[in-house]
Amino acid sequence: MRATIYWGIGGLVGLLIAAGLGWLLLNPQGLSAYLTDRPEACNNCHVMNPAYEGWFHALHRRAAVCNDCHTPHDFPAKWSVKFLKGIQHVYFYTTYQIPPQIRADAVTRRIVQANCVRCHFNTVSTQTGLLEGERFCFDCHRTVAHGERRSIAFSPLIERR
Amino acid sequence: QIRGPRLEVVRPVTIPEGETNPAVWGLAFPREYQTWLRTKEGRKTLFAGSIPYDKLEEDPRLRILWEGYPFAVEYGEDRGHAYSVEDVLKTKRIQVLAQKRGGSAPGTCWTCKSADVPRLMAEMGPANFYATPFEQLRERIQHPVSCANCHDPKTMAPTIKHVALQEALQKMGKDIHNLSRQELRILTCAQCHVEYYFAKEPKDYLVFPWEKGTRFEDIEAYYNERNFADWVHPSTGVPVVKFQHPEFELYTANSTHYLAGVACADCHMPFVIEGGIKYTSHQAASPWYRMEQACGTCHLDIPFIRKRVEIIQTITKGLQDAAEVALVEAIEALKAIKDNPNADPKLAEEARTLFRKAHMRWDFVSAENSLGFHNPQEAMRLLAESINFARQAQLKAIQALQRPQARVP
Amino acid sequence: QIRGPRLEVVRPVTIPEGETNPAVWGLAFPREYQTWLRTKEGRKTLFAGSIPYDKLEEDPRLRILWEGYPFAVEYGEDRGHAYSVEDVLKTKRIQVLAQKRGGSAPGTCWTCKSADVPRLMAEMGPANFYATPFEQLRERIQHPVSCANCHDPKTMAPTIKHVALQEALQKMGKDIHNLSRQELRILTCAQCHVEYYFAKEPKDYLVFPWEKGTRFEDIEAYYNERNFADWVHPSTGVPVVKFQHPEFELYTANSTHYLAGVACADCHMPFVIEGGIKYTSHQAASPWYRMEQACGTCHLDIPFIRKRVEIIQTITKGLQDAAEVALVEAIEALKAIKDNPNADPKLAEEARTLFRKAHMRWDFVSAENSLGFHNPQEAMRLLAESINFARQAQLKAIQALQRPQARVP
Ligand code: HEC
Ligand code: HEC
Ligand code: HEC
Ligand code: HEC
Ligand code: HEC
Ligand code: HEC
Ligand code: HEC
Ligand code: HEC
Ligand code: HEC
Ligand code: HEC
Ligand code: HEC
Ligand code: HEC
Ligand code: HEC
Ligand code: HEC
Ligand SMILES: [Ca+2]
Ligand SMILES: [Ca+2]
Repeated sequence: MRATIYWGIGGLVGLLIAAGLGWLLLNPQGLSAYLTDRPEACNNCHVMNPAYEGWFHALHRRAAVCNDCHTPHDFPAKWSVKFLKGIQHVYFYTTYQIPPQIRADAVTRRIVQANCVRCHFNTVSTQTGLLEGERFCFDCHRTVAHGERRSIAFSPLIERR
Repeated sequence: QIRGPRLEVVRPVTIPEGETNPAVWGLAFPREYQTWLRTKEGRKTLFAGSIPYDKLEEDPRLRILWEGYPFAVEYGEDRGHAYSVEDVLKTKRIQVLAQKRGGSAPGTCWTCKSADVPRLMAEMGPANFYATPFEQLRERIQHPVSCANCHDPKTMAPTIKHVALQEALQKMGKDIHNLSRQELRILTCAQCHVEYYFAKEPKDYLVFPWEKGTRFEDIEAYYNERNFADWVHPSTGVPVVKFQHPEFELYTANSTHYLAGVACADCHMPFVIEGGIKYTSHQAASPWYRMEQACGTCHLDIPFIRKRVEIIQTITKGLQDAAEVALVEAIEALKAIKDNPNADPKLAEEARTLFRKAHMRWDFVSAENSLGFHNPQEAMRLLAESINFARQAQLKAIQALQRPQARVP
Repeated sequence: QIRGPRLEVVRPVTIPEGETNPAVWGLAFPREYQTWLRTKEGRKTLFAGSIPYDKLEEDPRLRILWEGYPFAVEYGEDRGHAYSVEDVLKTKRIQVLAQKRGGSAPGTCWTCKSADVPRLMAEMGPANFYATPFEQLRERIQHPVSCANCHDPKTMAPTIKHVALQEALQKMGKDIHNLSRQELRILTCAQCHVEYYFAKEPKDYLVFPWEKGTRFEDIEAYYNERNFADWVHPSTGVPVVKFQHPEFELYTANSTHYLAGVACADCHMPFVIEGGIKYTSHQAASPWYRMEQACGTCHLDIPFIRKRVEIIQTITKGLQDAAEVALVEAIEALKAIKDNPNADPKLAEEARTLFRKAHMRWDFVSAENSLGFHNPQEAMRLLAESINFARQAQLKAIQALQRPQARVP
């Protein structure tokens, strides 16, 4: 009985310490900010720079921040995605498994697609085909979200002739 | 929610089953109808567009290359869907065909010209439809290429109504009932913008020569296997094939846009915005004068893109002309050995085989309507091969007349 | 921090004026130096890469086409910048040149092979440098193509150090002191990856033949105007030109990427990120094994892009082989009329002129190192013309031996 209490307290303290350490460890990488919707939160990670850059100069900055497109908008879904993606990104980041090109995965694409439709429903409401998600809005609208060039090796130099 | 709500097309008026009049469909879908009507508007582009002109006048070599075939009598620049009935009735090719076949042109010529065809096919059955004389079918044809050719009036989904395509796809083991939307945005066009021939049996039956595949080489093999020829070129005596508008075949042969998942409709029927509503422009025409819409969502810099199109088409035109010159010179050389007892038979035969290959490759590209743009690499490859074979045909023909000892390997 | 990563050149160590040893520059810029060292790593790609092999073994036709010229003795696959000195010393072409010129190869061969060259040029003066025997310059050459070839040690900006390019640009009225950064990202490569020839006067002076422009036709006109030939092809007696690595000329001839503002360095020296620091990978090599970095900046779907590269190169290779076959057959025919009194002189002359045109066009493309990728349309156009001219040369040569009455137009 007593033993279990001790164990309980011990475990609790342990958990708190772990949580504290985790917080100290991860906060610099924007964990707290990650709870907000501020684009700067995403940009805490330099690897998000190109995406941020692209977004900043593309058309939607006037209309949408990262999470308007990259997280679902019904409450539970939004937070579960934030949690999972947050883990995913932090994990890859802290373990330095940063792919040569960061690309949106299948889940992200579907989430984003749903958000395009969410905001532009009236515009595209006659497009039965498009709304079935067989094809992504951004297959055609290649640049509205992040502009023309998106990558870690973002090159600001290109000047058209 | 991920896939977005599936939404029925709003349809105040219902379209009666078997309705073929676009104006009636237009009551339900005014925007699409209005834009379809605009296929009557015509403008010239750098190399194409919608202003009819006599291509034989512009390039007299064509008369020599198509000598003895209806295309040598008249070949015009095509224009919008709304003209399809008018233009097939006007063309001299029909009269020539009628003469050649003792009075009546094949009904098959209607197949890709009218919205009434799917209905008539259902009523008469394909074989019967094709076998009926052109003039006789005429009374039953009313509307040009329009809604009923591409849509199911119930779902409004783009649909394959064209028997020849249904049969061709089935032969290739494709299930026409589960095609992706993007495939349909290509295949609705492949109902007509494809190479075809008339089978002898059943009479004038319309066939797409795709049994071995849709690449040029597959089609060539298919025709050779059957010793097929549309006609024998008189002054050379070589049996040759006439190609027609193989847009689909050229485009899908690994072109950059095809591999990127782009469809015909993306460029030729771009979405347009009207009062915040987005719909498909049904003015199927050259994208030349609306590249901002047709190309602009994928390509930001339109002047750059337009310049590239000009460069690609101009270079292709240069090779196409070079191929025609080579073919014409080959014809001169082949004339000299035709029924000539002094000509070495083996070399003469080689020369004729080479000429057929060269003629086929050139005609495939020149019949295609984008002057290479749909697939620059493939078009240029075929033209280069055409030049190579044409020059070799000329060479062999000339060697066929040399005294053996003078012959150089 | 809105504008994202900027290129701050941190410099703990200063680089002594005239320093040519990359290891010393490397103390100041370890990342760039480390990646430059990796130009020693080699891998084979579909058609190129960095594993040296004997191109003459792989394609024996080359020996016939370059007969009598050093390239017929040895022509290898190129590899990374770090090997430039080693490889120029190894090549049999140097020994052949030495023999031909009575003992010593031209010093000019060093011009594009070492970081010591800009310094030596300054000390000796260009004319003197070029005229000095290869073997004699050897002692003064230490380091392969590296930092000092492309950078000003003070500003570290990419700089045009190469006299031949400075002179060529001046002739074209370009001010080398105000070039945009993107232009420099191309022109630093154009110091060496260009067609060149050795002038007779001043002795072995290195010249880029750009007076009329840098397109193939401009260079051809420039050479023809001077009746220039690198050598006379023995078995045909035709004076021909050897082209070398015209990467710059082909790429800038209206290629898609050039018009889009892309520079050599964007694809061959992509930016990479290491621990948050962004720098230029100095492993100038085929992008094949790092298309994610090299192409991913602009292209999302790398498997698609790689497939297109394969298609473009495979098609170009096909035409290049066809051109070689045509040229070899033309050579056979031209042999028969060489110093042959029975050959019609006018036709023989026409045949030789056509052969020169065909040979030039083929060699231009085959000497270029991207197998068409840098500019697919232009490469295919030149190969198609080469085939056309080669076949006509063969034809005229054969006709030159026919008895007049048998001749067909
Ligand atoms: C802890 C650093 C970090 C932060 C903060 C961060 N990311 Fe990322 N992100 C990464 C890393 C590392 C990757 C690459 C790993 C991967 O592809 O999953 C990545 C990949 C992605 C991807 C592509 C992969 C996928 O999941 O589809 C998207 C989209 C993305 N991030 C969006 C965001 C958004 C939106 C935010 C802000 C709400 C954000 N990121 C904040 C580090 C971060
Ligand atoms: C208007 C909608 C929208 C907004 C706002 C937006 N994104 Fe994206 N994001 C997209 C789309 C669309 C893609 C590309 C998906 C594809 O093409 O596969 C994408 C892709 C990405 C990727 C993957 C890398 C790439 O370029 O493909 C990252 C990382 C990313 N976004 C992060 C962000 C961040 C960080 C922000 C805020 C600064 C942001 N996004 C804002 C729509 C948006
Ligand atoms: C948060 C709401 C929101 C989301 C999510 C969103 N958009 Fe938008 N979008 C807007 C608004 C508002 C505008 C008008 C912006 C302006 O013109 O200033 C706009 C403009 C556009 C335009 C017109 C651009 C032009 O040329 O005028 C396109 C196309 C577009 N969005 C496509 C998309 C696509 C594709 C996605 C998904 C990747 C998307 N949008 C996601 C709100 C949104
Ligand atoms: C086949 C290519 C294609 C696809 C897929 C596509 N669009 Fe478009 N979109 C276009 C074209 C073309 C226009 C018209 C552009 C113009 O008129 O300048 C357009 C226009 C728009 C506009 C209006 C822009 C303006 O100027 O007001 C919005 C918003 C838009 N699309 C959103 C979407 C959304 C959301 C999706 C996904 C459901 C989508 N698009 C899918 C091609 C496409
Ligand atoms: C990537 C864009 C694109 C795609 C996809 C595309 N086309 Fe085209 N098409 C063009 C351009 C550009 C031209 C040249 C127009 C001109 O020369 O004026 C053209 C020309 C044509 C023409 C001749 C137009 C005229 O003015 O006479 C026809 C017919 C045609 N295409 C049909 C098709 C068909 C059928 C498909 C699908 C199998 C297709 N196109 C796919 C862009 C495209
Ligand atoms: C498989 C479908 C198909 C069949 C069968 C067909 N056409 Fe066409 N036709 C087309 C298409 C697609 C075009 C537009 C592209 C073009 O002109 O190349 C066209 C264009 C035309 C034109 C206008 C351009 C021109 O060439 O002057 C005429 C006239 C014409 N066809 C007549 C005929 C005749 C006569 C026949 C029968 C011998 C026939 N068509 C059979 C599909 C077809
Ligand atoms: C040449 C083939 C063709 C013809 C003729 C044609 N359509 Fe379409 N139509 C299409 C294609 C392709 C689409 C795009 C379908 C998709 O993307 O799912 C389309 C889309 C539509 C849509 C869906 C909403 C939209 O605008 O995208 C409607 C409604 C429609 N068409 C009505 C008509 C009407 C009415 C006519 C006759 C006036 C007509 N169509 C003629 C090929 C055609
Ligand atoms: C039922 C047959 C048929 C179908 C289906 C069809 N076309 Fe056509 N198309 C034609 C005919 C016939 C013509 C030539 C009409 C004329 O010249 O009188 C033509 C002409 C054209 C032209 C040239 C217009 C001009 O102004 O020069 C274009 C572009 C075109 N079609 C694109 C398409 C596209 C894209 C599709 C599919 C979305 C399609 N067509 C489907 C039969 C068809
Ligand atoms: C749905 C997207 C989409 C549309 C619409 C589209 N393109 Fe493209 N285009 C691409 C892709 C993808 C590529 C391959 C290169 C890349 O990845 O950007 C490409 C490449 C090109 C190129 C480069 C090839 C070369 O040799 O220069 C040209 C030119 C081009 N397109 C012209 C056009 C024209 C003209 C139109 C409209 C008539 C058009 N495109 C419509 C997606 C598109
Ligand atoms: C758009 C990207 C791109 C640009 C810009 C570009 N290249 Fe390339 N380059 C390639 C590709 C892809 C290959 C083919 C590599 C292969 O076959 O393995 C190549 C091949 C080469 C090769 C042969 C590589 C080998 O493995 O032997 C050289 C040398 C070269 N390029 C130099 C240049 C120069 C000099 C320039 C500028 C004048 C240039 N490139 C511009 C993409 C590019
Ligand atoms: C204008 C600059 C320039 C000059 C002058 C030059 N080269 Fe090169 N050389 C290059 C470049 C660039 C490459 C790499 C591209 C290639 O191999 O085509 C190269 C590659 C080589 C290679 C390795 C590949 C091969 O061909 O085996 C050898 C060996 C070589 N050169 C020898 C010489 C000799 C000998 C001379 C003098 C006759 C010479 N070079 C003159 C620029 C030059
Ligand atoms: C073949 C030509 C070439 C050679 C050799 C070369 N560089 Fe570079 N270097 C470049 C180009 C091009 C850039 C990009 C310049 C720009 O973007 O403005 C560059 C950029 C740099 C930069 C700027 C920071 C960066 O990484 O973008 C530094 C520092 C540098 N080089 C150092 C060196 C050193 C050290 C060496 C020798 C080991 C060297 N370079 C050899 C062409 C060269
Ligand atoms: C000073 C002369 C010089 C300059 C400047 C130069 N190169 Fe080279 N490059 C060479 C030589 C020489 C070789 C061949 C070395 C060998 O094979 O030994 C070569 C080889 C290459 C190769 C083939 C490498 C391989 O693995 O096959 C590439 C790619 C290349 N250079 C790209 C570039 C680019 C990009 C630039 C400009 C940023 C550049 N070069 C500038 C002389 C030069
Ligand atoms: C700085 C931007 C940029 C970079 C880096 C770049 N490209 Fe492109 N690429 C373009 C543009 C712009 C086009 C023209 C079409 C368009 O507008 O998308 C294009 C077109 C293409 C095409 C279509 C042409 C065709 O015939 O299929 C291919 C393939 C291609 N690029 C391959 C590559 C490869 C391989 C690399 C890397 C070695 C590369 N690109 C690097 C911008 C770039
Ligand atoms: Ca037309
Ligand atoms: Ca190499």
